[in-house]
Amino acid sequence: MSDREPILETRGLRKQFGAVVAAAELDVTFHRGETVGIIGANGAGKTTFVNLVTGYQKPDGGTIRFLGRDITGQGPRHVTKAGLCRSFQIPQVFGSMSVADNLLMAVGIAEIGWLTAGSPLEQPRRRALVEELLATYRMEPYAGHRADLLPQGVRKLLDIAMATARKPALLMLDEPTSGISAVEKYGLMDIIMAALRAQQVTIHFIEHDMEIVGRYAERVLAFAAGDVIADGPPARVLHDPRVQELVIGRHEAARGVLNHAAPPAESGS
Amino acid sequence: MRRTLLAMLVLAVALAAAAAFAPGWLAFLLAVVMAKSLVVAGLVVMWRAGLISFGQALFYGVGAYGAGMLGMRWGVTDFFLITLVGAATAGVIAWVLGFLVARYRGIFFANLNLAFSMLLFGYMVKSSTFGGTDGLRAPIPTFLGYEPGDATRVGVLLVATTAVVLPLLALLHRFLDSTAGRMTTAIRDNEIRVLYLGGSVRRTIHLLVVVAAVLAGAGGAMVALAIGHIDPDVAYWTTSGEFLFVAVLAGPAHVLAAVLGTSVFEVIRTYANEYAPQFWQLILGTSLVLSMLFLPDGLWSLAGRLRRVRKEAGHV
Amino acid sequence: MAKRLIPAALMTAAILLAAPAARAADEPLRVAIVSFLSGGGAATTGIPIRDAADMVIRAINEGKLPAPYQKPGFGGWEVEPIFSDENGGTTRVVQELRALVQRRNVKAVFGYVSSGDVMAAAPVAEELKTTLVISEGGTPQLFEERGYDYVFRPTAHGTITSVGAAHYLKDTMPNVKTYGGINQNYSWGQDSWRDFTLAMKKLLPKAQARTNHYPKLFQGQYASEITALMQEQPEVIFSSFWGGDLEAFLAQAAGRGLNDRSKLVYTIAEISLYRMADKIAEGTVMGARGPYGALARDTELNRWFVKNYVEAFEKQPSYPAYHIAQSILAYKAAADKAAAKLGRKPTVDEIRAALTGLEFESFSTFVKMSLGNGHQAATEAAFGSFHNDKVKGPTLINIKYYPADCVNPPPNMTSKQWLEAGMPGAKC
Amino acid sequence: MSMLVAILVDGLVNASWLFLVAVGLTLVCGVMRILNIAHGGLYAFGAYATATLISWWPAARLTSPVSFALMLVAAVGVGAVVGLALERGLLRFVYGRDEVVLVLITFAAFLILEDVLTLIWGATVIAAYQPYSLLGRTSVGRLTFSNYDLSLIVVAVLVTVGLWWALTRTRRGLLLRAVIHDREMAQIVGINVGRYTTITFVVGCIFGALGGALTAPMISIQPGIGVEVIVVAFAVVVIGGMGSIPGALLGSIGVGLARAAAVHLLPDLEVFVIYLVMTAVLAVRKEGLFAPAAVRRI
Repeated sequence: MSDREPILETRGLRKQFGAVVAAAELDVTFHRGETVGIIGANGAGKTTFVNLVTGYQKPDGGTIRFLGRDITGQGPRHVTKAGLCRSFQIPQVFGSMSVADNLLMAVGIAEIGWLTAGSPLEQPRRRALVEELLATYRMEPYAGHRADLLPQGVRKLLDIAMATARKPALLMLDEPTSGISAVEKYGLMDIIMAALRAQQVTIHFIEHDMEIVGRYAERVLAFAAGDVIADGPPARVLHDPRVQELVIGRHEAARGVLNHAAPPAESGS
Repeated sequence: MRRTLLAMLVLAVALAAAAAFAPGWLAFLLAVVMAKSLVVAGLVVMWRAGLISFGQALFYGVGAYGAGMLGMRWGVTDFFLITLVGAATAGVIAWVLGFLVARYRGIFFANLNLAFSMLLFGYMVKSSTFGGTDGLRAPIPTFLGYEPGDATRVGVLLVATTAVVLPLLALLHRFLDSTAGRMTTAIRDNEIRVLYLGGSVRRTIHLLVVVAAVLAGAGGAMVALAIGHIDPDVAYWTTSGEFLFVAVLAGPAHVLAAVLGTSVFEVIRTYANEYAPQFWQLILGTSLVLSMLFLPDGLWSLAGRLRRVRKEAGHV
Repeated sequence: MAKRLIPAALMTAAILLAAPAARAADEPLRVAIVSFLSGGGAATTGIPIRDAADMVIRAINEGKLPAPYQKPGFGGWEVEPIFSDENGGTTRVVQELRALVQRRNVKAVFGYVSSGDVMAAAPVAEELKTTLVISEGGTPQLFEERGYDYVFRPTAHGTITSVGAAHYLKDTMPNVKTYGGINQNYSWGQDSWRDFTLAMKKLLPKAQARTNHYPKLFQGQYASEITALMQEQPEVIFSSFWGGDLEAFLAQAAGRGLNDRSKLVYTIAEISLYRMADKIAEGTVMGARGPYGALARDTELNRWFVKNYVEAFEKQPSYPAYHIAQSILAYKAAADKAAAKLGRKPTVDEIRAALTGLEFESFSTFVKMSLGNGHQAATEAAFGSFHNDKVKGPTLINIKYYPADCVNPPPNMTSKQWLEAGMPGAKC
Repeated sequence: MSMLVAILVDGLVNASWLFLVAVGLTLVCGVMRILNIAHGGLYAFGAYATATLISWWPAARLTSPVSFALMLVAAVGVGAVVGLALERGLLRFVYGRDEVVLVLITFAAFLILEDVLTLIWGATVIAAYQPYSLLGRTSVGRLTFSNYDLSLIVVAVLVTVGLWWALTRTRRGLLLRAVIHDREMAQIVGINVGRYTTITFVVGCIFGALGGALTAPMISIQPGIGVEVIVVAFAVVVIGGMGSIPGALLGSIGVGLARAAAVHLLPDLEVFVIYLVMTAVLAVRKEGLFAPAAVRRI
């Protein structure tokens, strides 16, 4: 994997919330075309990592380079425009709009510029793109539904589909299957992975379900207490004794609860 | 868009007819309604993005005082020039304040706007340049060199006001269909998603603040020219409240709702004052409460209901 | 939908609002009385105006006024008054004025309290070619800024209050050394203080002006201002307060003992003389805008007015009541004069012509419409000192009258010019 | 020196008055997240009711304690009746609607209250000046202060201490703070949020009426006294942080002192001062001085 060109590198990335270390001097390098699974117990720093990299939170120290450019401390908008997009554990969609309009809005904002901001959003070319996205993510039956009334799985898909409107180089998926029943998970991941791989997007996804990680990731990062404790192919990382103890063991015990309860609030992790 | 344009055309013809044939007081009332509906339309656009301003009277007042100063100090009397300058002045002030205001949301946005408008009010009350509380006389307007007599002035005023207001409302309608315009709803729904799509929330809000201010400035200038007099009350909080009231009464569904809402408001007020001069506030307040309770989406939603009723009737 | 809805609504509105059918020739002359019927100015000013107007118009219609006005009607016209609220700002005032004239067929409009409203209403009346008789709003600017054909003010403008107060001080406290002021922060208060200081410079050049305080209109609480005035301790405190602000200040000043240290001079406090009697210190100087109320001259007309007013409303008439009564009487006098000249019922334009430059006997004083090309009255000013009589109750004593030529600028000068020039030509 | 005393005393008197008219508003703001414009109407009702009670009481037997008791009775009576009518009869139908609707419905309620006042009391001036002079005066050097003004400071302190005690030392107060802090969580743990909302609104209204009742002896009571008070009280609430009682206290003191200083040193600035303070504070801290921490969600 190391023969591929690096896409995202962090050096000495630090973030602390009070006494809690959410990111402890992280040095990680990701490569173009990789599909990376990120695992870790709640509070291990997974989402903080995504928040730092995508500019939602400012790091206390360290640097982030994306496609060779320093993006440390830049806001979400700039990071997104640079080609690094994300989806959310709790889907972030435009609740009062239909699914199709959500996608249209996403495509429109992706294309916005000083000159185009005043031209009509509604354009046949954009509608075609929307149709394409609807087809790719198998959401045609929901095209006219209000986004805040969608089933959780469809809403997740919509969130991810919107994140791809800009054709990102790297897409970070924050727990794409959380809140989805075990039966539906694989179908959902199949749709997402097929769509993203067809676009040759580099994928990072945070995941609690080890089977899904094993099945879709080609590289796994295990987080604990804000630090990466293992990094490598799934077969090796998932069998690492420390990972077993700090990530999987605890997690598997809690899993039964997690799958039946409402998704935990994002702010805590 | 085509339907809206058609509706506007019909409205323009109706107003022109009113200018020619309606009694003077009605033509005058309609001119004021049209001018004020611009202010309301600006509020409605901000409201679509979830922003409520308790201080829109600031820009309304700037437009009005701009008209007075232009006329009294520099002898400018042209209706269109004065309106343009009023709108531009309000726009520039909004652009400057926008750098601060665009960071604020919800009640904080409302509060800061209120503070700014009350500062203007306080200044106008003190300022002898602007006539203190006695206010300032606005010039008797001319229209591109044409100077109507006393008998025709109101009619011409209505035509000129309509000629400014309807194109602006059409433009606004078009803006709401643009990417930036549609982003208003997106921002109200979910700012984070807008950011993570690469859209600028702050720049869009800044734009909205300026757009609404330009509309309010133009409206203020035209009302000042119609009334012929400006006093600091134009910047008082109750003026802002009244515009906000009309905005809610109208509903955010369509730019023409602003015209409808303002008409209804002014008619209620006129008749309340005629039949119960001491209790017009009671009547006004009660009608507003009733409209908010029973027409939660504003007067415009009546149109939708009517259509539905008619459709059902047609099927029987 | 929209394209049908709006015109339909407008049409309906137009039909609903359309003016009633043309009126027969012998119908009464409809006039409007506009004053504050709600809000801050209603209680002390607006309601007395409405009451007095109603009473006087009734009496004139029925021919119950004493001589020389005993003839029923206004030059043969019966007048039908309608009442309108001035509250709500100039936009509303102008809108209302147009509706009154064009929809409700009003032929003449009386009243207006706020100077801002007066300034806004005057050009509209001019445009609508409808007689506007201002009774209360007293800004001298009205006729100094431009000329009017349709606008009249048969009451003296505000200048006489400040100039009159300075004269009264000169006559009663010629050795005063320092004076301060407290005036509401709006045009009336600002103009009053300016005029007073200018008049004082001429009449009592040795007296020195201290700070003036400009609290907000309708502020209601003056604790800080009173402390500041105590701190400065001027011999005389000049105030043009009126309405609720005046009464609140009287109560607070009495509660704090401000009266013990300084002589208070109120230009238009007559309005509160009876209600606030126990808060007013002996010797406090009080005026009205003209010789009205407790300052009124004892004439038959005045006795009639006071008696009927007290019977109807169970209180003494204050100067706003006098002002509107005087304005209506001016209209009656003009109409009668025109009718006598023409030998028939005059038209509104003929009444208007007769009103210009009219001279007539009012309820307590003689009025000459000598300023503003015959559209603005000049009257005498009157001031007195407060005395709470054990038997007669609160009253004003030591009343002094200053003739119209003494306290008004000549026709060719604005108030400000005249005062700044040292009141040339004043005949006192 | 005497200037300093003057500014300090005037400032504190002014601050106490501001606090008394603003505290009810901020309380309602905190629990219901609405800006209650009808507060101005309650202020006016409180003043009118007090004046009426005082005029009914035989003047010869009116003593200071009696007049304070009458004010309290008037405030509690009027505040409870009008507050309950507003909350049960009007506001509860619009809970959950847009913020702007809530504000405007209180604005409409304010307009209605203004005219209801005129219906009940007529458009005449009424007065209740007696209590103002009953307490006498205190002289400090060449300055004389009214004891009634000074007693406002005492009342403000009593209200502050009382509220502090009620909110931190009583079970109900603690539950109320839980509601202020996180409405949804309070609901989940089983607090009857609806009832707390009603009670708080009524208490807020009583404070509004109390503000008017205490002001009644100083001013002449007439239609329109409420409209000025709203914007002043609102400014204080916003400066302090909407919903924060310590904020309202600090805001009142700041504005009161600034105003007193302006009267004595720069009389021209007086009209502005409150809005200057408000704009300055908001421009730097949008939540005001003491913002109740808001939970930000992704």
